[in-house]
Amino acid sequence: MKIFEMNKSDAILFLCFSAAILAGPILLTPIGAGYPDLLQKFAIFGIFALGFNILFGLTGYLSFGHAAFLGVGSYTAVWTFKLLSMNPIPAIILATVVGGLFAAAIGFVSLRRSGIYFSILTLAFAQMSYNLAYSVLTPITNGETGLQLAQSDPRVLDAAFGRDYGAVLPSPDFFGISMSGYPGFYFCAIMLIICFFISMRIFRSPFGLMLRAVKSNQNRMNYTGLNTRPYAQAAFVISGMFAGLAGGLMAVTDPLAGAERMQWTASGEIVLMTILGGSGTLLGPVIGAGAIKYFENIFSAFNEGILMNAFSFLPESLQHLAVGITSLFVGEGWHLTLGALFMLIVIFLPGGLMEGFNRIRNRFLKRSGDGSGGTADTVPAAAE
Amino acid sequence: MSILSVENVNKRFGGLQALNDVNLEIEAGTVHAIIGPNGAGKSTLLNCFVGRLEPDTGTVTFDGKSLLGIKPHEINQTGVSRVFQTPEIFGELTLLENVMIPAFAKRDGAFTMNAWGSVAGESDMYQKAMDMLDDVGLAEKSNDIAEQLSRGDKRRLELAMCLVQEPKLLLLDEPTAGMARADTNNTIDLMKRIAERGVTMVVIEHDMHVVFSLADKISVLAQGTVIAEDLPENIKGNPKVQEAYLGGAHL
Amino acid sequence: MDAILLQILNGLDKGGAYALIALGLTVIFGTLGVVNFAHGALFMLGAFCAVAVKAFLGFEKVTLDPENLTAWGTASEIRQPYIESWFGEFGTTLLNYSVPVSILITIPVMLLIGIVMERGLIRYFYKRPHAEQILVTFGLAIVAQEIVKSAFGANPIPQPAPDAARGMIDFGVAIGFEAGNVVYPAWRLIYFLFSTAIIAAVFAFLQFTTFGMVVRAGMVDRETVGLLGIDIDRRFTIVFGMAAVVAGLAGAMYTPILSPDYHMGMDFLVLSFVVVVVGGMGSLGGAVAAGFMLGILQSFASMNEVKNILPGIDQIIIYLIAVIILLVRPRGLMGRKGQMEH
Amino acid sequence: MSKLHTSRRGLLKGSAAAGIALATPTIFTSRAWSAGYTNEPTGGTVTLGFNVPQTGAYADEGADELRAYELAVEHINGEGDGGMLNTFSSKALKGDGVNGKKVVFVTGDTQTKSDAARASAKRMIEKDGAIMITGGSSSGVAIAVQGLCQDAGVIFMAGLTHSNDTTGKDKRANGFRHFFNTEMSGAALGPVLKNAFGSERSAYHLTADYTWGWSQEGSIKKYTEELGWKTAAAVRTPLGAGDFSQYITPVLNSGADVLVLNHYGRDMVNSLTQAVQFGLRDKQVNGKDFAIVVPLYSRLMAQGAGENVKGIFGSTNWHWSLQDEGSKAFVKSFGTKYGFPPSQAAHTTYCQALLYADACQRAGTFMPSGVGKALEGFKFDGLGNGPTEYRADDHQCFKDVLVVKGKENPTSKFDVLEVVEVTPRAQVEYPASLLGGELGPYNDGA
Repeated sequence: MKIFEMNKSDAILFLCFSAAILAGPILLTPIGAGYPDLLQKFAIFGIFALGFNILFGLTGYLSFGHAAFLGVGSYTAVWTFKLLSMNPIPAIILATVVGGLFAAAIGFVSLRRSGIYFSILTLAFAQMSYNLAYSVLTPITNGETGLQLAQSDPRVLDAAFGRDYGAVLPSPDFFGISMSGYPGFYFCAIMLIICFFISMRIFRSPFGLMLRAVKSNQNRMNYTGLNTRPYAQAAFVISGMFAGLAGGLMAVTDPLAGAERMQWTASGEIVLMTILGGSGTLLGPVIGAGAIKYFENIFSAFNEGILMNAFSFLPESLQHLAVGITSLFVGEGWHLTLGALFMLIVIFLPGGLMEGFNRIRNRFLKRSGDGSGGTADTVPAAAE
Repeated sequence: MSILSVENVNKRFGGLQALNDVNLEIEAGTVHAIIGPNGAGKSTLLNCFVGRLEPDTGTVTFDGKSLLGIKPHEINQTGVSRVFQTPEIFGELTLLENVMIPAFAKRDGAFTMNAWGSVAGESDMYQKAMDMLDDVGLAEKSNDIAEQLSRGDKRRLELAMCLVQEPKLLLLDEPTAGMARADTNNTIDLMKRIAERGVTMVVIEHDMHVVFSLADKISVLAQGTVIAEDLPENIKGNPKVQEAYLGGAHL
Repeated sequence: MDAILLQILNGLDKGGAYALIALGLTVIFGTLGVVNFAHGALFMLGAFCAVAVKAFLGFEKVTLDPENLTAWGTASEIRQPYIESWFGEFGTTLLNYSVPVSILITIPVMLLIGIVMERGLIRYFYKRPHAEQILVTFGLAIVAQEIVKSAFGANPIPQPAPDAARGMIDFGVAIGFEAGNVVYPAWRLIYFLFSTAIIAAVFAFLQFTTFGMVVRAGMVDRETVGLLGIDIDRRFTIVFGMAAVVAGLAGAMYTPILSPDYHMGMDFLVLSFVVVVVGGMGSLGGAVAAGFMLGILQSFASMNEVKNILPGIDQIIIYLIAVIILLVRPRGLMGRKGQMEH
Repeated sequence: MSKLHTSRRGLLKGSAAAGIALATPTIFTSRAWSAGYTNEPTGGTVTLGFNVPQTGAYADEGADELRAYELAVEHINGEGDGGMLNTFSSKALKGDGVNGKKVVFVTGDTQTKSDAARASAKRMIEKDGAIMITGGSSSGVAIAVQGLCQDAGVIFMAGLTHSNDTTGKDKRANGFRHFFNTEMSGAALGPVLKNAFGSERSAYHLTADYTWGWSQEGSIKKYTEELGWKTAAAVRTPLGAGDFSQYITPVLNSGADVLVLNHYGRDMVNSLTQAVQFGLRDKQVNGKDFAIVVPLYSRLMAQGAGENVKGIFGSTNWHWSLQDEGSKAFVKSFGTKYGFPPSQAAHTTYCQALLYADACQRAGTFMPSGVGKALEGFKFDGLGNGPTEYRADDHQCFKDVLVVKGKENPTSKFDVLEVVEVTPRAQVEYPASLLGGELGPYNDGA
């Protein structure tokens, strides 16, 4: 039966995924993304999206406030660095735990409602967190400037083990390995691989099946003797923990936590990442996260000089025309590309990028199979 | 011995007395049909059994425990399963998954955080679900998406989802509505087989062919009141029943 | 007392804008079942209709004055709006009244934008999951925003009210306050009256016309109305266009209060969603009531007396109220069961 | 249109190296591991990172900064008319690049968000090999990026950032600021306000509820209260409130006769527009004319507020109408290239680029500690603000501060402010210890 074969294919998927992530610095260099900071962001937002997908992809509950958990994770991690130790392990553990607790509280209230009412409740909580963190809670969050490390922080655990950082501002290190640059990426990458494994287990587990049942038909679940609330609540907390971990890792690779991380636009971004990649699929959210971060960091960096260079093979008049048109979409116009991309994806590939990959694969398989294929449905799925 | 007893149940919706002092005893191991004209309160009564509605007054006792004031999933866990008028299934999931979910619910209770196990590794649950699908004739479609089934198949799937839980009491709300005759007969056969296993059933049905092929006992509901309760052979001659239906039914 | 009265006026003003945006949003929810994240962008486009009208009316004839040099050595420019050189006094007046005049342009332009948007994009998303509707309309909002940015820049653009409406009206005298105690800017009073007029017009339209009746029936049960052989789709297209007009008018008339910039739609988007949900999904009355209520509560929460007790309350009041209302009333103030719950 | 009116030819030359860098496998080029300091330039070019807001509320300001940077690069590389290089008191730069290397640049979008700004700066450092990061249009971003540059071991030349913290509480050895701060605004505005409005005044503050706003409010309070003013109330307003009417109406009957708007950007445009709408500019209280003060003015934002700025006092770092040789040279060269005068943001970023290049040239190296030493205590003139000093203690420039007023009869849409007074440097100077913070040691990185 198909259902039993999955173990083998899952193992292959997992190994391929891990290999691709670990080889990221080499694989992504040709497209200009092979530098530590962006690689770290890929991994971190990959974790965030994986967690969000457990809630949204499986149970269908659309949270518009997940950035709050990311932000809380970041603040927790920076405070851990300040008070306990510069080692990232306590920081990410506490970030995960606090992210989960925060999610438990917000989820407990928000999950009393469903549909758009649930979305607005999560949005409201996240916006309250953001607004307060930005202003009134400045003693805890350092407001607009963001929570930073200081040379004079107590770092109780480090002090207990006799670690002294001298006059320089310390930065997080994993038993002597600095957490910036490539080591920081590999630390995040390993976390991502662990999270991917966890996410895969959840997808294949009876618990995961129940979550998909929540999305499909809550009524039937109730009359089948299943209590939907704790399932949704558990999914909410798990995704909050993933978000907390992602926030913690952001602080590990770059020890600063700002309030804007919690703004609704940041929550919206994770929704977009998940849908763009393909919600409810294992791999999609990670791909979606990568795509958006790539646009944000690479497309925004193109200026006219670079474009002139890129089109230098054209005759001069055409070169100017090409640069004129392209420059609308890159550099200061990168948002335009992003907006257009959202529209194109959702119009032509309702299942996200994963659906695109699957179509290409199916087409390829069909072609090589009987040569008669290629009838994959590529027109926009009109609703009527 | 009665497994479900309904005493003095009343339910009003605004100005409408939907249920008027209903009393009912369902004997264990029997098939009990509830018939009556449209709007008689049949579905309302059923809803009172599963926690979807709360009666204004009266008691509903199942297996010695009250069913009032507890949530639908708790009622199900005591052994009551329900088939709906329009099939309630997990449309996006496969047939196999649709049947495995109730199987898990029966084994693991209302909530279990089994996030590390593997559905694929649960071979006895799988076997149970496949057997059940086989029972209702859907085994070869086990990997299809439920939404794509025909209406009759959806109904059979829902029945399988209820039966895999081995309920003590099975409530069926018009199980053959909208089915072709052949399908209806298949369903009657299936229900007969279920009845032979000793499952108590309460059936709401319009199709008298179904009612008379299955029921051990029939209650007739009209305007929220039980106007007759008798063996099938006696019901046909009951003048109250004839009046209630006013020749509107194929008695 | 006068302070409270003033805050109520502030709240009504703000509430008017909230209600107008939320009205269109909730009609689109109710009729089409579409979560329109581009609705804030429609508000912004309306505001830029007013900007464009002013720019168009103020199109200047540029003559170079070689006597006067700019700081970088080129001849300085003498600019005079064509409209003034053509029509003299009347031109000046027209330019002065550019914001109210822009209503005449905003209505057809926004109607067209709405209809094109619905026919070209939204209708393919009627039955698609809400998440996909959000993605596509959000994408559209970003595109609209970027187009406006490339045409008008990112800076806010000043958009003064007509001279006649720039003063203050001593509002309090009429209701027994001392002179000078309750004075309020004329334009803001106009805006409030304008928004109530539009709201009344929308309600009257839906209540008293056959068209409106069909639309209301469609909001309750779209399929049945469709089965009656009524071409509900065409009507919904027009409804979408009308929602766009209402949002656009709200934006155009708001420009003297809030200097428009390309990003203003996003700021109103979240807020208007909160308003719609607090009012109850698909409920017109709810949207209006929630708009005014949140506007007034926001004004009260900003008073020093309140802020001294609860610091930062003005930053979160809207969201706090939303949470409380949704917990007490599961479907908002006037929501119906089943709307947008799954 | 707000597009860059750049000569594309010039740009092509300017950032050719950046284009190549984009295509090279960065694992080999991103860091010169053997070098003595982060991103030590080894070829014939040196890369600077211009990190400005390209999206969001400050996108126009960011675009103006970018124009100024491009102009500065041209001038450093010996193209164009040389601009303020001709008036700059230091003659180290010869128009042949810096330390014999041609200057190229990379750009990025801060989005006026700390995270995005740091990500963008990291890209420039890790991928493009930028040796210096500069730009920005808000203090939160400046402080965040300054911290990053300290950790990475590159120099940060702050753009438009007005909070005391940038060179106060959060100062870093690798960070330098040319722009002034709230302390100087307060010190400069105080006497002017006294002259204009007398010493018997009661001020009502509306303050943006984040660090810069508080810092601004504190400074104005301090200097006005020294002059005998009273503070009637100081109310915090949420960032991006849009409609400020609910904060403005309490002012009407509060008895205060001055309104201080500690807002910047869109908040300032909206709160000022609305305050005027509520008749505050024409109001009479206690027999005195009501006054509105906007402590930090920006010409771009003043344009957004339109006629409402008329007669409103504020301070600014620089204004294009200044008549000294440096300012004239800069306005001429900027105006010739782009067709309109530069903003204060453009001026400060242009100066920063020039000052950095000059310091490298004088130090003979790009090593942060070397460059920093060359900037510390550096005294210069000819950059539009009169004699200026980069103070060694906190890496803050000390120079004259402009007190400006909204012009009553503007001659063009750029001509919205007039200079009321040039407050001499001595009057705005304060001891470095006043604002706290620790510079710490320079970090040269790898």
